[in-house]
Amino acid sequence: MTVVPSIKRDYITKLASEGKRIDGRSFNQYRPIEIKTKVVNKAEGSARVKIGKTQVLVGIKMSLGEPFADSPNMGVLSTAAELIPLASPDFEAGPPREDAIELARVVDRGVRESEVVDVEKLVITPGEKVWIVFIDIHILDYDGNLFDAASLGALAALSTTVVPAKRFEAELPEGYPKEDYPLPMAEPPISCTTVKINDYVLFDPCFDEEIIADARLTVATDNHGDIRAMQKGLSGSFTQEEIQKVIKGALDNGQEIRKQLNHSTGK
Amino acid sequence: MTVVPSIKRDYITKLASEGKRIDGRSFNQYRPIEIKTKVVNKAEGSARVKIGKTQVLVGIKMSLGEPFADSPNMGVLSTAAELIPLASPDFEAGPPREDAIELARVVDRGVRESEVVDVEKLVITPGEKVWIVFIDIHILDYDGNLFDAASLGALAALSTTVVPAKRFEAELPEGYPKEDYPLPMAEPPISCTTVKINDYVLFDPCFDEEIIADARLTVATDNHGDIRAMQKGLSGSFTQEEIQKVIKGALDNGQEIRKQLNHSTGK
Amino acid sequence: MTVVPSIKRDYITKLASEGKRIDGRSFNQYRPIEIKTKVVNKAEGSARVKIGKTQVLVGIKMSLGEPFADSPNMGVLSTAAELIPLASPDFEAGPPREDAIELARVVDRGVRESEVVDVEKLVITPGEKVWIVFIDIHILDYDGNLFDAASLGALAALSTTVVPAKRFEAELPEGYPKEDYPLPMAEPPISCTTVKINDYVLFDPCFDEEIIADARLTVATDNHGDIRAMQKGLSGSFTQEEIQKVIKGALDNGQEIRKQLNHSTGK
Amino acid sequence: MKSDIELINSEGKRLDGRGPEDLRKIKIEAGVLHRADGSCYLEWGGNKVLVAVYGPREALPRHTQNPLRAIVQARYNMAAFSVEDRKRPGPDRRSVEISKVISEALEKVILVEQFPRATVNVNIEVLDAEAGTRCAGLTAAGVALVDAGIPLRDIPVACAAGKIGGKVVLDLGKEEDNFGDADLPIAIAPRTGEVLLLQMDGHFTFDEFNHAFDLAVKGCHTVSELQKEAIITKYQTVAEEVQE
Amino acid sequence: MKSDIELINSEGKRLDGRGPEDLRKIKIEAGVLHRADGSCYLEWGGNKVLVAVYGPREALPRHTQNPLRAIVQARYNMAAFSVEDRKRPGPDRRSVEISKVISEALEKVILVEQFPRATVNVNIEVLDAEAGTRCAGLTAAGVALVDAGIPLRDIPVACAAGKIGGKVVLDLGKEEDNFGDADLPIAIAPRTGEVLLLQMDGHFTFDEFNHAFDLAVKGCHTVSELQKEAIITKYQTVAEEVQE
Amino acid sequence: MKSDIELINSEGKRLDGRGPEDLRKIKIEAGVLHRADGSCYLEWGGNKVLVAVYGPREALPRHTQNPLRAIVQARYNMAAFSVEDRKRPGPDRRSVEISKVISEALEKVILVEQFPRATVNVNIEVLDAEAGTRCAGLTAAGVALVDAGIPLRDIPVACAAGKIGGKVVLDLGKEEDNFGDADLPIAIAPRTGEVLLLQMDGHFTFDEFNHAFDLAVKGCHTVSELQKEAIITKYQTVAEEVQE
Repeated sequence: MTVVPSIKRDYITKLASEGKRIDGRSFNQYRPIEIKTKVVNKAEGSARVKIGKTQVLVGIKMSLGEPFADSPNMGVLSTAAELIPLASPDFEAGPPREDAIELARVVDRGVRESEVVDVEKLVITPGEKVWIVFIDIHILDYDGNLFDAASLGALAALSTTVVPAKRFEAELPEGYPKEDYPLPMAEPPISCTTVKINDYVLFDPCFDEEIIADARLTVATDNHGDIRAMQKGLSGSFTQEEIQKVIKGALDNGQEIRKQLNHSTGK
Repeated sequence: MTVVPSIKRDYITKLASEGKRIDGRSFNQYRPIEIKTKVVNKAEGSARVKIGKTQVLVGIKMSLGEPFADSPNMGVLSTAAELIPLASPDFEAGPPREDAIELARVVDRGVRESEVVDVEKLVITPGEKVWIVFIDIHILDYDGNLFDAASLGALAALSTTVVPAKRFEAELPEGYPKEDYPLPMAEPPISCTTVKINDYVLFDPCFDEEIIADARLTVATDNHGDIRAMQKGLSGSFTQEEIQKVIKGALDNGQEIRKQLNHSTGK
Repeated sequence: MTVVPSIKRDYITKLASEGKRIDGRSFNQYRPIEIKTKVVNKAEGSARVKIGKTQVLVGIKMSLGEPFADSPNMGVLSTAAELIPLASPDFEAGPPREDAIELARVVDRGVRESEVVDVEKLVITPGEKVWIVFIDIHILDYDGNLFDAASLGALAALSTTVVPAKRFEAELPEGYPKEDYPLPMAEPPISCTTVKINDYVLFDPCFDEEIIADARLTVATDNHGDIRAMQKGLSGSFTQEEIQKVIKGALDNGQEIRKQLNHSTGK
Repeated sequence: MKSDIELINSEGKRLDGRGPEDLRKIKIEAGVLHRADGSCYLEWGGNKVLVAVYGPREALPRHTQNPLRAIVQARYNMAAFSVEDRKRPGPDRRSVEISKVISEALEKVILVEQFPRATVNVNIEVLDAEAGTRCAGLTAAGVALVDAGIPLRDIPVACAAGKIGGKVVLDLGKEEDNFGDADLPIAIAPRTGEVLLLQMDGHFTFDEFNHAFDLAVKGCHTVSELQKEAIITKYQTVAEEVQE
Repeated sequence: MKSDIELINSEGKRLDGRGPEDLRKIKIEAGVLHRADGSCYLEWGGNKVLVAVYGPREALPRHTQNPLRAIVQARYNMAAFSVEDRKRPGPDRRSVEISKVISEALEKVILVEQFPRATVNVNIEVLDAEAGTRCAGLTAAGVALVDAGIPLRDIPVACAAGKIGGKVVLDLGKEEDNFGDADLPIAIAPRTGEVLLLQMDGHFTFDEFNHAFDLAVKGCHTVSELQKEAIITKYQTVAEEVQE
Repeated sequence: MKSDIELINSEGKRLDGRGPEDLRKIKIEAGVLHRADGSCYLEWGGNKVLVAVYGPREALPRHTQNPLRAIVQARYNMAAFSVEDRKRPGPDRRSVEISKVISEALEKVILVEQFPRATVNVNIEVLDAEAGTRCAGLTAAGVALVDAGIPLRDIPVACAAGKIGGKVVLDLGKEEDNFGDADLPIAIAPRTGEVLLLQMDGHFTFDEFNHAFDLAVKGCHTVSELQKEAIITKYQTVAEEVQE
């Protein structure tokens, strides 16, 4: 357990000192990204995202329910992630652990705080009946950088989600549209993740880079160049300069990824 | 753990090669069956079934509740089995494991799919209020063949169940009977279980036969000679000829057991 | 694990044979008690109780809910205790174990059976809406005798609880007071705990006495000198004479502690 | 909870016709199960309990072992159908507490020092519940321990006394438990009178407590005789079977 | 549950246009995942399943090890979004039972004696569910096991037959499963015809059962060919990549 | 969530009277518990937190041990009564995430290499919650670690900055947290300025972020002085007690 990572670590840092990465990328470069939407039928929306060999499937289900007591004028978003044993020999069956919980909560905040889904438009009867949007993240193949793959998957799945008004016809009040319609969405912020190994900061870490990383930083930026969410992880630290460098790299990569997302969701 | 079963296995297969079983029965023969109903007071129906030294107690409780959304015109059946540590040194306290879950689900399907309980007659107000029937299976003493003992116990307990309309008087609508009445029941299918050890197929396995068995097959048949449910278990296989032999034996044994069940429930 | 307690045991019993205890107290004597109420803001009532170095914080929250089906004319009391790992290196995170459950249930019965909270006055609409009183016991520092510290904390917290009628204004029916008012309380019984070590009976055991004790006996007495609750614990036994001696000591200590409780809650 | 029901009348007659010092009807049968090392079926008024004892055997997982003596793990469990409204299967807070106080009571009479690193498991299943199940369960456990051949200092036995309509009586029934003034279940080792289990709820004066305590001890001794009869009956049956 | 829908018309045509002995459309792809030792993606009518195999590797925790052979742990799981109304994540009683019967079926064909103390993990994820997911999952598991290079006696394969509108048919679709008369999913080892998995619900006469059983076996053999094609396609692709 | 409340007025005055760069009132007390190896009680505005540190001691169960260094297990827990509507006891997803990021932040400053196979447990109990509990908890944990004598590279300290009514301010209060535009809690090692914890929600321009970040770092340094005072006060008290 401890010998192999240590050898890998030496190799990866040696490469980094020469400005190189194990798969030939530059420090700021992403692996190829592939986004495919509407990949399952029963879901109201779905997307499969590949970043390199990492593969994530996100499905959206909607149902009717009560709003939270402290937000009667908002629909409900609920995000769950499962690190199912399908995706990695290290993932175990059972209730989600802290890694899966952090992943789900970061994706959730990315969607919620950025107000990409207009939750006020999900209200049917204030304080009584609203749409609940379930975002379920399935990790299918794990080769690093789940944060970006899961966020991107969630955004792509939401962007193609159709509100199943017809299926819930009987439970909807008079005057409410009974035909399915697209989920109202705003321009999404894009999440970009880096890891720090020694003093090198690498975007879109692959599995081998991730397991030896000292620290992790995720930054979500919008199409105005503003910052919408950040999350630092692992027990290493960042300096202020490094943080600023990560933000700038996130803005650049975010623009490219946003184009690809919009293209794949037909926007 | 592995030596004793292996010695037992040799002994049991040697006997089987001479057409014999450790307790002197023939391959198709059941141990003595004893069925006693109304054994506990608080339950709406109950039965204690002994097959040889195996002993099972089934209690039925009823309450009012909502039907499932996809079957507004049906009452609800709910079957639970507990392999309580009372019955065997190998059973452990805690949530039901896969063995207990398979047992409960096979008994449940036996009751549900055979339509022995007329769930449509358990509706009080369609889509709103129905009778819920809880079938709780308690294993008291474990000497093999829990499937048949539990099924038989469930049928005997249901057959003597009295709908507690009087106790729920206040919650029942006008016009609904307020006096207790027998749970409406159809002719029950009878479940018969075999195990396969090498190429020998033995009905009603005792504990020693069960723990060395290669495969298990349960067949439920009705009084018309039709097949109502089947479940194969364990990692051994059956040939088509063996399956047909099991069905025929299940029909024969089923007739006898049905007589005894009807006798004990006064039908 | 087994050597240290055995040495402590020898030392403590030797002292006891001379009529002494490790901290210089007499057999019937309590350590200094400190009661401070209103120690947290969000709770409807709260108290921090110290008995020697043992420290317990009890917080009361109230909300509206349905009464139990079998007591439509009573509010609901719910007591929970957590032996959080903050208080002792031996306490573990996770669901409450049997020690925490026994503690919560003994405190709960002390409050419930003594009718110190007038639950009939907690009814808003009989059978439909009542006040629910949550008593949450947090052990902060563990140096023995949690039973008395927790009971006393619960009583002190309840005695200073203010019913949050204003916060729940919107959910209260017309005519019901909309201003906050003190929780209606009767004179509380006081819980006194002893342990038996060999043939010595010691009140208010500290940690070192508690871990080597043979048996434990808690007696709650009221201001009329009557007995309101008892609970024996651990695998040792008591004689009838010892039980009577404990009751008498509990009456004496109870009077003193009651004075201090009333003083600290301004009654 | 108070009620208008007169639980005991001026002649000292109780709702079910018993006098103040009468026990409900008790029936005890030892050795009723095949797999268990020892077992007992007991009816006490409307209560029906079944107890199976396993052990002494190695305590597992190992970190639960005590190197100096056996641990005693009683598990009190109510069947889902043993009460008016179905109980969810599995332990609740009440059954965890009762399991704990029964375990502690039994530990005192079992010669645990003879079996280091072992466990004795006592499984108490309540099949029908009607006031007094912990006393019924502990009493049946005593018989099942003997049936299992576990070395005991004494056969533990339990009984409750209480107060209804202001009067101290033996062995509360269901209505008496719900609407009475106080309940005092105890368990003792009958040869020495040592108190193994004691709980009390309600309201007793000091004198009432002493009266109730004496009554409960007397009840324990009566039940103790029934335990012994059940054990003798079992051995006689076995002896006859062997002779046949 | 009965319905007024005519599931099969007098010409033997079913709701989706199939004849009585027609399978739904099946698509199988081997080796679709990077981390897994073996994998398979399978579409069967509206069902979509993904299977990843890990192993043989040391079984952990150790007390789960069998000193004589490998254990086989299949885990059948439905994605929350695979059904009309969102399913709560995590195992329910249905998935526990299906995991058990699939594990038992696979154990028969894996050469478990070659890997004492090891485990073979078979993770079956149902991404879209539309009647027949256990047959789809077991069939995909067979391919994924081959892809993982696990030594097998035979490639297990599954298919169901059933009864709708009184007629025996192959491979029930969604409406047919909900409103049909009987369902008989089986899995076999195709070379010997041994039955590895068999469940049945509903109502068959003895003759109907035999008819349905034969039909299901026939279905298994058809699906078995598709499994082999998928495996060959995978190896050809790999071989081509190596040559390039 | 937007609101009509004016969180900061044109003179830069906030709802509770603070200016944009003012901290809420902070009170820190070290060494408040008897059993814990180190402890700290901290009030920060309306927040009240209590921290107990245990360790370094052997990590159990053994498979959690790291042969090269100590593991750090922070457990952030909110008391049921610490919030307006009672919180169910036990960890929820929010507290699991906060426990994780605090554990990671503390691990950086503890000299974990000195204690292979050990664990350091940091129990953070929130008794009253009013915006900023993770900063309050981490700050108190820093003091409790010193009180426990755990070797540290630096005393970790936390503080948040945010944006309300379009303006960047220090240390959001309750209303500001609920209705503000952005929140940026950070933790640093004050001697080097290394960032140990960083989370951000809401909406910042690049310049606003830099402003907020600088403000939060400044806040950390102010709080760091209060930590040191609390530690000195504790040692003086201990020294005086020893001299007496």
